[in-house]
Amino acid sequence: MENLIALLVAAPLLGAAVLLCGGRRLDRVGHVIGTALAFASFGIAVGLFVDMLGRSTEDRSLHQHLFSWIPVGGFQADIAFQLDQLSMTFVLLITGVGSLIHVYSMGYMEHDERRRRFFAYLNLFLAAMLILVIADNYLLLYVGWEGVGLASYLLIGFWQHKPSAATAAKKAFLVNRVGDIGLSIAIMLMFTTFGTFAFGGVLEATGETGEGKLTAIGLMLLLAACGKSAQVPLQSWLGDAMEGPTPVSALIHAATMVTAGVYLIVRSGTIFNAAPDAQLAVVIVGAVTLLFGAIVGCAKDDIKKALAGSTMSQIGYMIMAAGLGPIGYAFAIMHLVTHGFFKAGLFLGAGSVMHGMNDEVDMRKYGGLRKYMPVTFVTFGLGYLAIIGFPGLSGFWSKDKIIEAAFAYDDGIRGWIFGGVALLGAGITAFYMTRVMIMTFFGEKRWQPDAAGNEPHPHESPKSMTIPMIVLAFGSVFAGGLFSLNEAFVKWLEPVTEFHHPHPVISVPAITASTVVVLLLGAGLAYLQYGRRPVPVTPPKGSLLTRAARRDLLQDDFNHVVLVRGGEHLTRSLVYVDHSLVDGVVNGTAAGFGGLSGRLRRLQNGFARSYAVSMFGGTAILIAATLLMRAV
Amino acid sequence: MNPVNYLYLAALLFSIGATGVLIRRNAIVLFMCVELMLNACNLALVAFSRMHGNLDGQIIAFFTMVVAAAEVVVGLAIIVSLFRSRHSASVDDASLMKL
Amino acid sequence: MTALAAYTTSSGEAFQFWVLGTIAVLGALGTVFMKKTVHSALCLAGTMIILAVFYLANGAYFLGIVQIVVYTGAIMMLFLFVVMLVGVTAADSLKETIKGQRWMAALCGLGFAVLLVGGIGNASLSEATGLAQANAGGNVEGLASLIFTKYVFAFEITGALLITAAVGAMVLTHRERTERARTQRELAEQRVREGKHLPPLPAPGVYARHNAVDIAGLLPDGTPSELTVMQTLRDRGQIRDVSDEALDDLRALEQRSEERLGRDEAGFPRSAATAAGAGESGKTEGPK
Amino acid sequence: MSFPLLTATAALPAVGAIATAAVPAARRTAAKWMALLFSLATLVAALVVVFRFDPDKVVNSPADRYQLAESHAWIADFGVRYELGVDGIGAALLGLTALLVPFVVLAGWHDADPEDDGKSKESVATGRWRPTQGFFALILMVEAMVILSFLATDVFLFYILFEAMLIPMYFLIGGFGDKAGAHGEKEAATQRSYAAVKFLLYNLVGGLIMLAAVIGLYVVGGTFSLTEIAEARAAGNFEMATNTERLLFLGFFFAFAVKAPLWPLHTWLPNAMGEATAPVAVLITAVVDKVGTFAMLRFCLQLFPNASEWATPVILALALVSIVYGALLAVGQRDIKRLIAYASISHFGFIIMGIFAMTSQGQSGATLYMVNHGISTAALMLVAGFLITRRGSRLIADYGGVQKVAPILAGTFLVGSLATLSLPGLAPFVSEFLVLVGTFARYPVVGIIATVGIVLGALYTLVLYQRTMTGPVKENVRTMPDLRVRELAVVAPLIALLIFLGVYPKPVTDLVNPAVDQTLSDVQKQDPEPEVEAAK
Repeated sequence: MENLIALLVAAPLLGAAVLLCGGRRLDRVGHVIGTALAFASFGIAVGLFVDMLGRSTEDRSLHQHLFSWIPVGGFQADIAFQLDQLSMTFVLLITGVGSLIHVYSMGYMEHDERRRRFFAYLNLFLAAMLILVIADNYLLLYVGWEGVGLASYLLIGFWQHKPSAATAAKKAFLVNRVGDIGLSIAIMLMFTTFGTFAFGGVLEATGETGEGKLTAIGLMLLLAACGKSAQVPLQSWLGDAMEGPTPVSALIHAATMVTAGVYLIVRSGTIFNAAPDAQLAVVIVGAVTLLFGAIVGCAKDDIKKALAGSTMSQIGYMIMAAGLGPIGYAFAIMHLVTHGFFKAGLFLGAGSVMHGMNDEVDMRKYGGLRKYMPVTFVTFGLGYLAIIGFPGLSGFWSKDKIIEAAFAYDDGIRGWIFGGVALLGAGITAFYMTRVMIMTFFGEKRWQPDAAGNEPHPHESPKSMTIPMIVLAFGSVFAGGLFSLNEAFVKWLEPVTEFHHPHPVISVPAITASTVVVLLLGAGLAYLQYGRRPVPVTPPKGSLLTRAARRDLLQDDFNHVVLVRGGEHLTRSLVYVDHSLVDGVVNGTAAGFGGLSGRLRRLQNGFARSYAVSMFGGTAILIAATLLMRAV
Repeated sequence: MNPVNYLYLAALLFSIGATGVLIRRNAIVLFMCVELMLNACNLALVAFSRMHGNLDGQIIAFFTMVVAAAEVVVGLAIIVSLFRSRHSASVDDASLMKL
Repeated sequence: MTALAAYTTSSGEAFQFWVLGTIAVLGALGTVFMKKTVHSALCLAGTMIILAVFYLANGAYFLGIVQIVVYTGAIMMLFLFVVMLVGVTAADSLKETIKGQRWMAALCGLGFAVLLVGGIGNASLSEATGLAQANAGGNVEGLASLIFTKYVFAFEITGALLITAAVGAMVLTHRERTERARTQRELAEQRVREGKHLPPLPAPGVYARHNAVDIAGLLPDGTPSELTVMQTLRDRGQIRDVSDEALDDLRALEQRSEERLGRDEAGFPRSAATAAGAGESGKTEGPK
Repeated sequence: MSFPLLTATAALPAVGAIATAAVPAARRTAAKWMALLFSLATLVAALVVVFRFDPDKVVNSPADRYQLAESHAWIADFGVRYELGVDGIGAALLGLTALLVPFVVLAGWHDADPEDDGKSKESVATGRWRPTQGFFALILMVEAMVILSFLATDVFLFYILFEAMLIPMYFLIGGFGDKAGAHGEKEAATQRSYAAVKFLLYNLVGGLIMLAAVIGLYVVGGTFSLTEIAEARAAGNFEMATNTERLLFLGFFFAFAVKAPLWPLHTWLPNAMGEATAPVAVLITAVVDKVGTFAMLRFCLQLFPNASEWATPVILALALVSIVYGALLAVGQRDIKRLIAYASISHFGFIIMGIFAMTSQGQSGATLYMVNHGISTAALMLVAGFLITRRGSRLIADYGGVQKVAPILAGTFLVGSLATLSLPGLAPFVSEFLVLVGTFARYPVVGIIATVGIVLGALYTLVLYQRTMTGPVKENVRTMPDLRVRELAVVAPLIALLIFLGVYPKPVTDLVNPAVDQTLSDVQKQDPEPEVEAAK
């Protein structure tokens, strides 16, 4: 059975290769091939899942060793896969949602002449993401890690003719690279500390080294996670990444890739468990990000950017949970899965809206769309309810648990702080999601004819797009509940990420109640602001915070001033230095010799007699020298 | 008196000849100065042969004379043809060594 | 004879050395500083002869003779020939053209001399063996035995060198005649074509008082004619001016005839001729 | 006396050069084909060598370290011998060289066609004007010398080749410059000659200093032969005074540092690569410069182990500067080829860092890096060359939106860029990571600083790609044709190789590892134990 694991990756990889190398003759069937292979991968995943369920808890972890990759001295990297419950969860999520989004894209990208390429990239992404989650050592994980980065680069910049898209793609890749430094340093540290970087080896050897090393490794892993999962301070790329086609935003920048950071931290749980400081850092980053993203989400008028902000903050929740240790890992993953469902659903809904609105993204130009696109409205609405954690829906189950765990961080002030933050986040989430909902589907229509004069005619999207949305909607409604039936999900993951029951500082029911209250408050506020009075088409000036939030809380400006400008000056001055200083020294020497020889050649006046004089003088000097030598 | 004086004389003559070579521009006079130097050497050789009491010095002086004769013959011939080509016997006119 | 070139030097030789040596040095200086080539050559010849004497004094009898015969006799003559070819008067101006050359040369020469003298000075060559025993069998025989035994190869090579030199000199100086010599007829025709002075040139030295070739013949009006003197002398400007003395002789002759005939003729156009001769005289000059 | 395989391998291209040069002027195409055939034959020979070479042969005496050895007396009076032999590192680089040259030839197919100005035309008619023959002959000549220098185990022989390969390179740079000069034909010509002279002078100075060191080595050791020196050292009768060893080491290292440009001796490379045609630029950076880094491994470390250790801190610092500095300057360039040149400087920094990290990972990584950098730079540079010849300009600003009109070109360019930024899955990643790990294992700080290069690498490559390939289509780009078959035949194999070596580098590592361990034992170094093992 474990021999099938490689096939998981092979199928989409094959698809990417075929579609890229196939050339134009595949243009017509390309999307079909891509989708078929995605589904093939999904099928294999399901098969493996069923097989895994059939096994006893102990030997559920499958292992497949393909070949030795980089053998140099003590440095032994293998191409080997490991499929345990954690990986399985991801595989199912990735292949499942991935396949759905392939289907959706068939409709969404129908009129794009580079559709074949798009599907090739999607397959490439699937392959890379699968490698990431089923790798059995950190180096192979790194391959997948960068692979998804590449896929995301290609897909964000898919419409390369738009400079904004190209820039956004580049930015995403670069910021991710900064994170990758963390991952690579972490791997090097593991190698120098444990002599291996395979999950198993690290797991065993963790106990045998000091906490300092482990903290360092943990922080480096956290840096990597920040880059990939758009956590503060490396979150700036996610907003721009929305330049990509919407299915991409749904798959990569909502459901799967951006959650890789969470996977990394959970996967390295043993290290973090042994390094409390690192864990604290993780929790802080998560907490900060979840507020940050939420605030940004409140201010954006671009529907996708608003959703991006919410993604950021939801991942903040997961990271926070992952930082909480054994009490949080399982919930982090659970929220990750449910979030995968409803956020993908939301994005697909947004895509459907844009599809109907001539790719208009400004929510202030929407309004009252529920009449025009009912299916989208319903699915989007369900996703909305799920994400704000409406009791009974998926979001509620997962997020509520995280909040509990946050309160259970310790029985001191920190527990209160983190719990409070989580709670507050829930409220803000409710606020901005309600805002999005109202601005998009309620109120009266606010769209006008665009510059070209053609007024958008909102209409429901084709089946190929609505079906995936419906499926995802189901997921976002029931998944959470299913997982929480006598803690099925937690039990399922426990062998990998051991699980301790959280003991919050206040009783669980109280937390649940307060959560509900808070989200109602948020939703109510949003209703008061956007539901009661009409939404202005041109955004009001807004408070200082609002304006800052519209600009991603000035993070980009900071980057621009400090990094971009500074970098430009640095390089420019260095170019100057290289040309005038480093090169100048050499050229100067050359010039000096030139001048000297120019002077010397004056002596060569061509008169034999003056040459004779020099000869004669030379002889004289020689004699003098010999005499002196004799004298001394 | 000491036969070394001959050597002093030879040195003196040699230096005078050399200076002449450097100063004069007329090729013929130049040659004469060269001859003067050669003769000075001969004198020295002869004196040496007297001091060492063997004839090798004289032999070498003899050869010097012969070579000098040959040299003069060729040299003068060169001067003549030079004079024909450019109506002057000044060596500075032949300052073609400059690039 | 063997007394000479002993390891010590007689006072006579010392005297000879100091006198002749001084002259030799003067001669050398003359060679360098004389303005005219001929004079340089003569000074050099003198120096060489003195050197020959010194050779003899040093017991190099053969060399002494050779020095006189070959050097002074042959080589110096060769020099004089070349001087003649190039032109006796071709004296080069002693003003230096290359900047600083003269000073440099003087400095080097002086320094060189000092160094040589100093070198010889501390070479500590006080005692001399003398050639008495080497010259026992006669100087020439001694040389011969060495030349034909020890130095035979050098000797042979020298011979080869001499031959090469001779051939080389011939090659260098020989000029191939490129065009056919023109016959008299052709020359005459050319003269006619150019239409100047058809008849042969007038002979020099008219008024057969003296028959030197360097005297220009006088034209009927008493003015000397350049044409009558040979080309070479003309080029060198060595035409003796005869106009005045010729006229003086004429005047003296007339006086005597007057005395003899006892009559005086005033109307003879003498003064004019005199004036003309005087006018001519400035133009020509004779060798001093 | 078996068949002199190594000599034959090196002789093939030399013969090819002569044959190509002999082709009459009118038959230009024939010359091209001849060059191609000979380079392919060389490739075959090189492969034979690589397969005949047995990496796992046990080394009992220094003599059996170099296999397929040949040794003949050459200049007996100075103990100079014609000694060839191949070890793992040499074999890998031999393979690289022999592999790249056919692509260089193929890529430069039209670079040396005489322009259609009157002069060359009439002289083509009269058959005096034969640049094409010269171009390809010179390329083969360079190949021959480089191969021989990879095989030479006699210091003096190596020195001679090390210097001699400057001559053909000089003519290749100065004589066949990029027709797409920066501003105007005349300007380009002066730029070219400047670049060529600069290249020559830099390397000559290095060579002269090295010559002094070579002679010094002979004075000290009494022989030029690596094996003899190794045997003497093994027998314990090869002692050098510390200062002597250090001076000699510096003499050698200086020359190699110029050749494999190490900051601050690098400034010749951008000029040379900028002015030369793309294939020649590949020849410079992917083939000739490798001799420098290779020689550091073979000569500096083997001959002067103690001095190498003594100099390591400084060299590592310089390497770090090269890495960061080269990358930063690459970001600042306006000229595509100069940008790639500075990127190469940064990469050479990595290679040198790996060599002097004195760990098996570092040195295997460095050797692997030489190979991979050769391939990746070749891919990127050649595609860039195709791009430049299409548009006739080297300035990045003149391009934009190429991927719209020439998607395949853009795609290959992207792959090349990704290889240059060492994306996992492509070959350079393996080597770069090995170098980083190897360095980190011994000098953690250095390793961490070097990782900055990862980000900067991504920066300059992606900036280049974005500015040239994406965005709205520029006017003069609109009619740009996509890659032709010949060009695709050049690029596709390189890309395939990049992917293959990225996924399965084992063949190369197996080839290299034993040799590297040998080198490490020369400098008496072991890999640092992982902390956990050390604790036990």
